[in-house]
Amino acid sequence: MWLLGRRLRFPAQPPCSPGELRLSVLGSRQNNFFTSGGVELFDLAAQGRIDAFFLGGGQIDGQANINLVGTGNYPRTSVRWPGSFGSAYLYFLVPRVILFREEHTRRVFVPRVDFISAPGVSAPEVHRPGGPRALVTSRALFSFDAQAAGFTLQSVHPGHSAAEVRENTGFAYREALPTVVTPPPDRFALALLRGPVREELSEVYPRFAAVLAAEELTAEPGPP
Amino acid sequence: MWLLGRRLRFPAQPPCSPGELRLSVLGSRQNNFFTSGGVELFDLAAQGRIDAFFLGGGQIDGQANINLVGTGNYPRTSVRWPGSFGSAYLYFLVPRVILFREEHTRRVFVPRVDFISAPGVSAPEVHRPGGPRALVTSRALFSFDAQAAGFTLQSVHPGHSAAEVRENTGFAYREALPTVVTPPPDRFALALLRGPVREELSEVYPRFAAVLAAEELTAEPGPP
Amino acid sequence: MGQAGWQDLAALAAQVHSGCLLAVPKDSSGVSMAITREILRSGVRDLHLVCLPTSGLQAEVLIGAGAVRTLETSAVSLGEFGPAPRFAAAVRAGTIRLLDATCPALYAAFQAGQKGLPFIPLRGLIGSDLLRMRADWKVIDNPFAPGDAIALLPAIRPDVCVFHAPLADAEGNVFIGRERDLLLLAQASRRCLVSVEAVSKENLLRDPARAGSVIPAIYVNGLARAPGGAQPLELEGHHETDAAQMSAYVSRSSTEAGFRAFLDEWLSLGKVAA
Amino acid sequence: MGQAGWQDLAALAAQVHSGCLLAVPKDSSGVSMAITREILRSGVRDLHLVCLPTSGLQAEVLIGAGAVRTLETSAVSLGEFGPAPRFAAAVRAGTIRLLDATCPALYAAFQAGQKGLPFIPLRGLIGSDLLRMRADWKVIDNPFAPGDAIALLPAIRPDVCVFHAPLADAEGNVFIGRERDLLLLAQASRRCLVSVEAVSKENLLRDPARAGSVIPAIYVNGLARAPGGAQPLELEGHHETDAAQMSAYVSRSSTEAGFRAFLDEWLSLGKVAA
Repeated sequence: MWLLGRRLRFPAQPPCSPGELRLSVLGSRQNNFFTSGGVELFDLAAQGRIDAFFLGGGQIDGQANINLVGTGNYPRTSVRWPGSFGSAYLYFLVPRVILFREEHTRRVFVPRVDFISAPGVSAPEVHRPGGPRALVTSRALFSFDAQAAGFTLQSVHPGHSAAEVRENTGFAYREALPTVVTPPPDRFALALLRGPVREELSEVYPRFAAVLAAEELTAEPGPP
Repeated sequence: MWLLGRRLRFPAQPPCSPGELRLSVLGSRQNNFFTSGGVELFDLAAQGRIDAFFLGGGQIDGQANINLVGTGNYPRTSVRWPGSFGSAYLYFLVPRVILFREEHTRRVFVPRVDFISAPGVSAPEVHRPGGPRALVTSRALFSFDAQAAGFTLQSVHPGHSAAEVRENTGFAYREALPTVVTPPPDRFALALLRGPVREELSEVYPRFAAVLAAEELTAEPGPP
Repeated sequence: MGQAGWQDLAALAAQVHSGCLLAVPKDSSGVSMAITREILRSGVRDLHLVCLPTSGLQAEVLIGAGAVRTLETSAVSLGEFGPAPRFAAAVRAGTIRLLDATCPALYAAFQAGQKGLPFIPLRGLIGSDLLRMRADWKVIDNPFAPGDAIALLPAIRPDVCVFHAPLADAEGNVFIGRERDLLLLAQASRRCLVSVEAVSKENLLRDPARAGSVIPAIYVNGLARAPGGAQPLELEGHHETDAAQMSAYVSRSSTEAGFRAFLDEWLSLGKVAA
Repeated sequence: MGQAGWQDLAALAAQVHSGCLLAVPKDSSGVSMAITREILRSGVRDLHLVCLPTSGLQAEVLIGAGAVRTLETSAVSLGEFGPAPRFAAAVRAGTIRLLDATCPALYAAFQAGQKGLPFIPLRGLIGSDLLRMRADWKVIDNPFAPGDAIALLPAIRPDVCVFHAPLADAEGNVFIGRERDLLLLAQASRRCLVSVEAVSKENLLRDPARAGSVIPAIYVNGLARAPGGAQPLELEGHHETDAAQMSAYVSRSSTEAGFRAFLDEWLSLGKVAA
């Protein structure tokens, strides 16, 4: 269960496009403008026509290696997840990959993933125009520096602390000091997320969209 | 201007086929059962699904090398023909290639072609399930032996002689003795050629079909 | 219909032999659960199941029933309905051999099969454990740009592929709309078996609007009419995924016994309906 | 139409720059003679013209007008109308650089461009003078089967492609029927310029019959309505090749002066009609 957003980039703005940003939710039919089958997305990525996408991970380590396969000794992993999908490809080719994982615990953010579905950094002889730029969790936002092959804590979400993040993260990372609090979405962004975005999501992830709707009823919107 | 016929072969007879032989004339829309563009024919050939095709040549030599590019020094050939089309591919991959050239002269059948569009034989390290099996001209029929890398005169058409063939062929070949006369098509085959075959041809080669129709008026059908 | 290519589902399934390389599409492209049921009834074993590029319920029932020896896929997922229980159980038990891949690697390898190429290069992969575990994949130095490492994948040419499509004509041409993955399956595979919702009276290749979205009959070795043959999975333009059935499957198959009960029921239900 | 992507023919042609890699389809797939005329009017020079996989009249007029520096094709042919006179003359005079290829080599190299691959392997070629003359093609030993030599071709990613199609919608989606070569051109190229016979009021991607035969607007950088824009070449479902015009072309262009007279006439005729 992961989400992929992408912007198609052309040498010049495609004149037939209604707007500048094109976003697609994998699995959506309403937002499917492809006619060459499932391969088309991957071909576009290798051509450099996709700018960004979102990628989750069952485990993520401090070098931004991600594991979508399972925990324990491969192939007989004790917990088996679906599999690597297109990770060991899009992670290499799309310039801005945003890692996301809501659960921020030491079982997710590990010193070293049990299986590398896709590596966070590559040797110089590997064609890698893309890679991780950030990691978003329920507690914090990290940036990633490919040169240093490591994360930096950029901000902590309202109601959480740097110490809490440290305690729940199994890998080492740098901290930008003083600790910044993640700015909450403004009312416009929130209305967008709870309106059209949730609406579009519900086509492919109806249950997830329903959970979001239920949570909204018990949460207070806007900045604290 | 060359013609390509093919039979699609499957592990078993495709049950949806109306008959066993499938034939296509390149460029025909009526007989086009492809939906993947021009590449589909070539993909089928590499998969081993095509059994036979017909290939012409501006020059043909005794090793069955063919030249579709031109005479003289490439690239500034003094006579330039259209180009090599798919020859240096289908000639390698289709098991039974029938070479044809109506004009049987020393300017066509040369000791060595000026440009090898496609070689008649290949080294052992080259994947070559296919190649030439026969050569048909207005005077004679030759077979080709890939091991010996040479042609053998199999039969001479009615009204022609082995000596005439020798005089008009610029390359060396073997002769099967005594000289056999090519059996003319029987009345059934002739009716087929002058009926449905010419009819189908006229879609792609209307002028050639018209010439054939005109010749027929002055020729006597059937065996002499 | 009277055409040689039109058969019943059992006759199609009889063309899928034990030990063969069987290719199937992802859940949303048009999965033939109808032919899958007949395959399981036939008692086939030791399948090498290759998914273009993922699978879900179809891989679950084939694995759960013990018909799969090797699984080549980039994922097995039931989407929002939860983890795939029999797949996970077989992995834990070590009863299936895994060839974990990526989606683009499977597409590329099928395209190599479609083109009759022995192999095809592909970006990504290097530095992953996927590549480390795949003895059949190689890395070379790009001959056009030394110092550029690139993976090479051998072509995939399945013995047979099986899927479900909305429409076919009497001659065996199959309309697939935008589900181009089905054409790739048909062209890459040596044999192709298809169940369809409906039969067109017109030759689909003569319909200028539809002709470009047709799998020509030359690739189709067997066809059966099976309305609802993708259920409980979705079929674009026909029906959505049956969420109740999917949820029931997931909860029942969390145990081996529960799956067995489901399977017996599913196989016998099919028999009544056929 | 009011959409930014809809322009006049001259505005499309202005996006084809001197020295660029220009890709065009074979004569029967849908050649935009309408855009070609505007390209010649714009005075573009030094084109690297690459044909998928052959060309005819379009290559003739571009070469005859002196706009082509390099020609990459598997053939230039006017079919039954006879040899291509300006092509043959330019070859004799040595005024164009030739990159002779085969049809499957061009398809494969475009497919590599479409897939963003650096290169692709292909059968055939070895032992031909085509390969001997192409410094940009290589032969390697198949890493999966030592002792099996195979050619590798670098990808072709044209700067721009130009063609003519039967129908587009206001959003810029282009219907191509079975002419799948046009989709390959659009996807492999960095920019794509299209003239069309007609404009559909409906969004073509929402038409279940046609959607699978559509070039999505994401690949289309410029569109112009130009009924008859392929003439005198054929357009499937619309009109046949104009045999009288083709024969007249061949006889007039047997000399440089005759071709110049034809060209002046053709360019000015177009101006009146536009």
